[in-house]
Amino acid sequence: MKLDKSLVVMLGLLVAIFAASPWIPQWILFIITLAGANGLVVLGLMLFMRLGLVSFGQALFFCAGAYTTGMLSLLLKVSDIILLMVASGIIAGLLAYLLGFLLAKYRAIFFGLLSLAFSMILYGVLVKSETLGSTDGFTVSGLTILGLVPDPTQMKIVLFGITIIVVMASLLFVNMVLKSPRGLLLTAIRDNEIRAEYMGASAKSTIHLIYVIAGVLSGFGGAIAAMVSGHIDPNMTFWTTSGEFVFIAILGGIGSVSAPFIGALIFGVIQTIAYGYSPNTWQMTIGICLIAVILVLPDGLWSLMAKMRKNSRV
Amino acid sequence: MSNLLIVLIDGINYAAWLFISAVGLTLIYGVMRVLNVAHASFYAFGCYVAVTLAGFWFSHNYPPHLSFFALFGASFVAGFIVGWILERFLLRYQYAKDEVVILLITYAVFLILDDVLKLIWGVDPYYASDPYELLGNFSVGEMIYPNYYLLMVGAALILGLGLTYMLKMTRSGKLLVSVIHDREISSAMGINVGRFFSLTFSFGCALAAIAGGITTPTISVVPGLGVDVIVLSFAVVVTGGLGSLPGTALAAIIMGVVRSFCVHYVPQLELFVIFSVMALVLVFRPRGLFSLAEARKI
Amino acid sequence: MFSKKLLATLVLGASFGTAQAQAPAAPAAPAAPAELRIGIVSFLSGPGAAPFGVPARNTAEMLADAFNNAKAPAPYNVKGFGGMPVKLVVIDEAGSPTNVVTEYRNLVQRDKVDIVIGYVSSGNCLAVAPIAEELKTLTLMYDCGSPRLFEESPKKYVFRAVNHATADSVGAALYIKAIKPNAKTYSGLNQNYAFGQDSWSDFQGAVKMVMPQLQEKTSQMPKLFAGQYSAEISSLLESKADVIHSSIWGGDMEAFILQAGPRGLFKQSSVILTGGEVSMFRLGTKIPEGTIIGSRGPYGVYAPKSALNDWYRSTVIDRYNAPPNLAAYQMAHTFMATKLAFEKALAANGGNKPNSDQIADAMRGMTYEGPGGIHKFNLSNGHQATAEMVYGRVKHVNGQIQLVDQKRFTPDQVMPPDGVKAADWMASKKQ
Amino acid sequence: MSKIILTAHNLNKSFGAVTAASEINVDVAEGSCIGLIGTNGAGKTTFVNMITGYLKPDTGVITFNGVDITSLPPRKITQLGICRSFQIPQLYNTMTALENLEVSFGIIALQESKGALTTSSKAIIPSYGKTIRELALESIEKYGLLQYKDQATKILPGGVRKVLDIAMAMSTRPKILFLDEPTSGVSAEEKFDMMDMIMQVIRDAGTTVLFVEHDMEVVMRYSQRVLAFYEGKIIADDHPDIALKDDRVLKYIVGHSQAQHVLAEKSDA
Repeated sequence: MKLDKSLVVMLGLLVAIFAASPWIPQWILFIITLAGANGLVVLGLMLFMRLGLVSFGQALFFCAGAYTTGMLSLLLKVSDIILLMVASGIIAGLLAYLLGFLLAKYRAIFFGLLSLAFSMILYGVLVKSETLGSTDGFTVSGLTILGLVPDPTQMKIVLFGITIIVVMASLLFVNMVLKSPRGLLLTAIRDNEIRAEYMGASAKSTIHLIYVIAGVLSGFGGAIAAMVSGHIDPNMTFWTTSGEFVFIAILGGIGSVSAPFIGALIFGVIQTIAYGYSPNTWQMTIGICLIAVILVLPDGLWSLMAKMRKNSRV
Repeated sequence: MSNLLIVLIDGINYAAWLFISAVGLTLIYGVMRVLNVAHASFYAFGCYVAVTLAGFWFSHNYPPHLSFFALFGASFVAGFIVGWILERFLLRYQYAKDEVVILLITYAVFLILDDVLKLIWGVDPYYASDPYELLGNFSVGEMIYPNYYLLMVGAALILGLGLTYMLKMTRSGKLLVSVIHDREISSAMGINVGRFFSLTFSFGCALAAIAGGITTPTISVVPGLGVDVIVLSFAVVVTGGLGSLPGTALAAIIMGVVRSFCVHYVPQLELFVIFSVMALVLVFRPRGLFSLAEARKI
Repeated sequence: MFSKKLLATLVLGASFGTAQAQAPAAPAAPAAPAELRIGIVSFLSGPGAAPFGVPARNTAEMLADAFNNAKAPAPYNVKGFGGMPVKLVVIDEAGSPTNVVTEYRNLVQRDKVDIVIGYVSSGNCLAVAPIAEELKTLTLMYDCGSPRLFEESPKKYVFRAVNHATADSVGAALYIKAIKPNAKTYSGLNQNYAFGQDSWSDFQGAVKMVMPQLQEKTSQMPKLFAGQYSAEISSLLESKADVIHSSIWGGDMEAFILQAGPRGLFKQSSVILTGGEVSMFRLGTKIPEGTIIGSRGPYGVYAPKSALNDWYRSTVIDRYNAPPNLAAYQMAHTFMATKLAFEKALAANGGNKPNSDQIADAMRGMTYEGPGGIHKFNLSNGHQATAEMVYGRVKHVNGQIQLVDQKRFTPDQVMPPDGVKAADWMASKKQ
Repeated sequence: MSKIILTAHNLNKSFGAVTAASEINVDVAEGSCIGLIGTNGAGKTTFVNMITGYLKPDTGVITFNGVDITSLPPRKITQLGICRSFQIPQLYNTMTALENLEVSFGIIALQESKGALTTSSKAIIPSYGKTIRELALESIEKYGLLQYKDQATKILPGGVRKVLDIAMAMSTRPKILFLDEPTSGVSAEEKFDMMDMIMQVIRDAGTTVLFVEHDMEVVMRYSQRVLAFYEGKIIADDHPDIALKDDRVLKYIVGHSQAQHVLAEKSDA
């Protein structure tokens, strides 16, 4: 399978960052790790956008992943990071597989809003579940890896490493899917579903497949977020969280599999600057950035990167 | 056991509020295919305008009963103006973009306006409950209700019927409907679609603001009070079938009454009721209760 | 190459990050090594801002100035913190707990604050506490009420200088017993989220403990920030309960009072607003007579008469022309406790700037006096302070409201004994 | 007489009050080339839509090689070997002409690999013995679209869009191909060259073809059999020479003069 240049660069970059991680200030490391988690969710959204669909409820699977991790470690005392990751991915994937039967029938705004409804129902359920701390949620702690119990600082590095690995694997996997004939089919379905059907393709099962893939990715994202921030709560499935993911997707653009992660990172930086720099008007700052991107870079930051690459070659 | 009449009254009252809050959203979507998240900010804006004016009005002891017109009128006009500005200088140039992208633009506008309101009015709550108490009460059995609830139901009816009349009976209304059905043809027929759009958008925002104005006397106006409203309005509008007035009305009534039943008989479920109704309806009627017709594909 | 671009953005982020450390407070002076940096995290936006976040931040800024200029009365008359000028870094608590955790890390690791004071939402407290332990940073929760903070795992660097929420409910039950001994039934209206649910179950527990004959009728749990309570009010009216408990706060509480007042709910039942003090002065006589108002401690109008309290009240009123509410008092207490502990540790450390462990040691089990009177860090191995609890009833006196029938309850009446979980305590004392 | 591969038996379809198809009975012999004529709304496209699965007949049975395909979804019918072109070309407008064809072959590649995620665009499609790219280029060339191959389809001229639409339909190697008004929107001078080319390709592929057409010259030139639709019914089903002389056909569909003119031309040729 051929990797295009940008992907190779991205992978190289990830390795480089990981190698440098001991020297990166903790707070930046934290932002990058969270960006990785968000990026995984947005990678799924990006696949949806290739299909011409936007989900305003993807946080549902992000949250499902996080709570799988949280509840396994809280109730069943499972503490192994890798085990928790896998479990979260599987549970989120299963959930997506089931909901997919329904949602694959929906298009345009209705797809987005029905997924919103489901995520808000989960929100309601979690808020009502007082044993899980309702809106307070609960903390995830005492993680181990392969039987080892790293101290907090090592744990940061370990989680960072795991994140990097999961991100790289997802990048390669999604890249493979997009490079396969299915990749072009996604755009075809967006452009003209009826024609694609008449050529013998099933839009419904294609969408269902993508829905599951996005679900699993979001599950991983949720698990990482839960382990890194050490706390989970129903907010993770609130509509504003889904909104953030869509924001990042727009920010990054759908031009490349790397775009969601660039977007997530920039978003992390924008957000933390906005919080600190204008504590009273950070919402406005974020809003202005969003409009700016939509107006100036309709194809997301990625298009900017792409342009620069062209120029640097010339 | 609550008696059904009470349950119904509460339900209808909530339905009226839902409808008032959502009608602007559905109008804008129906005509422009724009799902306007900034609706929330205009609702909040309406509240702040109304509450400010009310304070002024009653401190100067102007005729109290005129306060209603003043309040609602003021929020309506304010909403209309800001809406017009927004359409004229930002949205007008975006219609070519995808439905979802426009939605995100309005989301950004919502984020910005929310902070603008905070910069203007600060974070302190304001209230103006005089109009609410002004009208006295009526009682059902020994249950006391403020007549203001009747006013809200009345307002909902007036808005609903008024808009229906405008769309069905008046000339510009009919033109609007033709725009709804086919932009290209209408503009080809020399209808100034652009003007209809900015009018509709401003009017929709004005409706959001007036909703805030009508709600103000019953609440305390605090930062971020629009957020909750927009999510509810979404649920109502989508359940009703995006862009359908009767749909919105029916959805509001269903949700209002179902919610009231929950509150009276199973309070635990109140939290899910709205979105469960929405999901349920969408499962069986994917495009909502009353969906707009779709054109033949091939 | 976009990789350069990416690194550039990162660096940019970092530099901005450090740049903004100076930005929020007093942008003039660059960070001098001799200063003490305190992070203040509180709601500056959203519904939590007006009732809690902003009054608390105002008090923090007022006190910081007063201390830096040595304007405060004894025992807080030492300049700054033990001579070191304090410098506040204020950030918004809004956003998801994940954001809040991120910003906490930024405060400590990027902005290099020595101490963090903040957090209204119990969710945020519970999310931040483990990080505080991990980063070994002294962190004081000034308002959030969840007893879970110390019950789930003992903390080394996390403190709470004021009562936790159990005091609200137990105090309320005790007050009912005192003024309405022959009440028969009670209902509740609490917002449907962790705090509302906990307050309600606490109150249920407290009732069983204090006056078990009280029968529960209905419990209404409207959505947080719902704003419309017509149906809930009807249901409460129908329940005809003698007592109605509500921990509702902020705009929701005001909306509830405005909507329920004209419908005679307050005439029919005696309504307890455990957090009522927050909006008392804004609503004035809109709060019907007989309403029972709580304040999670001897705060606001319940504060005992003292020179310190007079100074605090007047200075706040002068500066912000509004009296300090319970959140402001909680911040004042937390801030002052920090100052005392710091200065104690400084002395113990031979005048050198103490580290978190030393300040924590100094604070553990400390007794201090604030505008709200004497507080003791005597629970959860000296990390959780306790104070007396006060309730009173609203009376309209020529257009003003006064709180009459005030009853004061000692800390051990309203807070569980050391080492006992609040819930277990109430269960154990059940008849 | 070659074998019957498609039978439509007693098809009825109505939209509310409008009867779009009534009592339609048709047998299609392998390798035949049939013209469907009739005024607008006579039921031609409805007939095509029913066979190709876009519409489900109210009553009636459609069989293809003995298999009942009534109310199968379009993609199943395509997979069985019936494909169609469209009155308004249905293309993927954000893609280039070449990509439009790559999608079609890509779908086939996916079907043959049972939709495996690992399906590669570079691999050879077993039943075609070529890669997606090769096949796409091949048909681009075969249909004379080489100069347009890298242009976005939304800017292509009408005639080219028509051809591409048909090329895509043919990419599935159908046994039966329906053409819905292939010459509509194509200029008079291009018309015949285009049809000659397309019909040549179709004949070489041995595909049975049914085409909806308003232009009687085109019908005469290519069809060995004509189905004349009127108000949802088939009012004539015969060799064009006879069908076009049928009174009702003359009355309802083609004016006398045009018919004579067309027949005359044919006899000259």
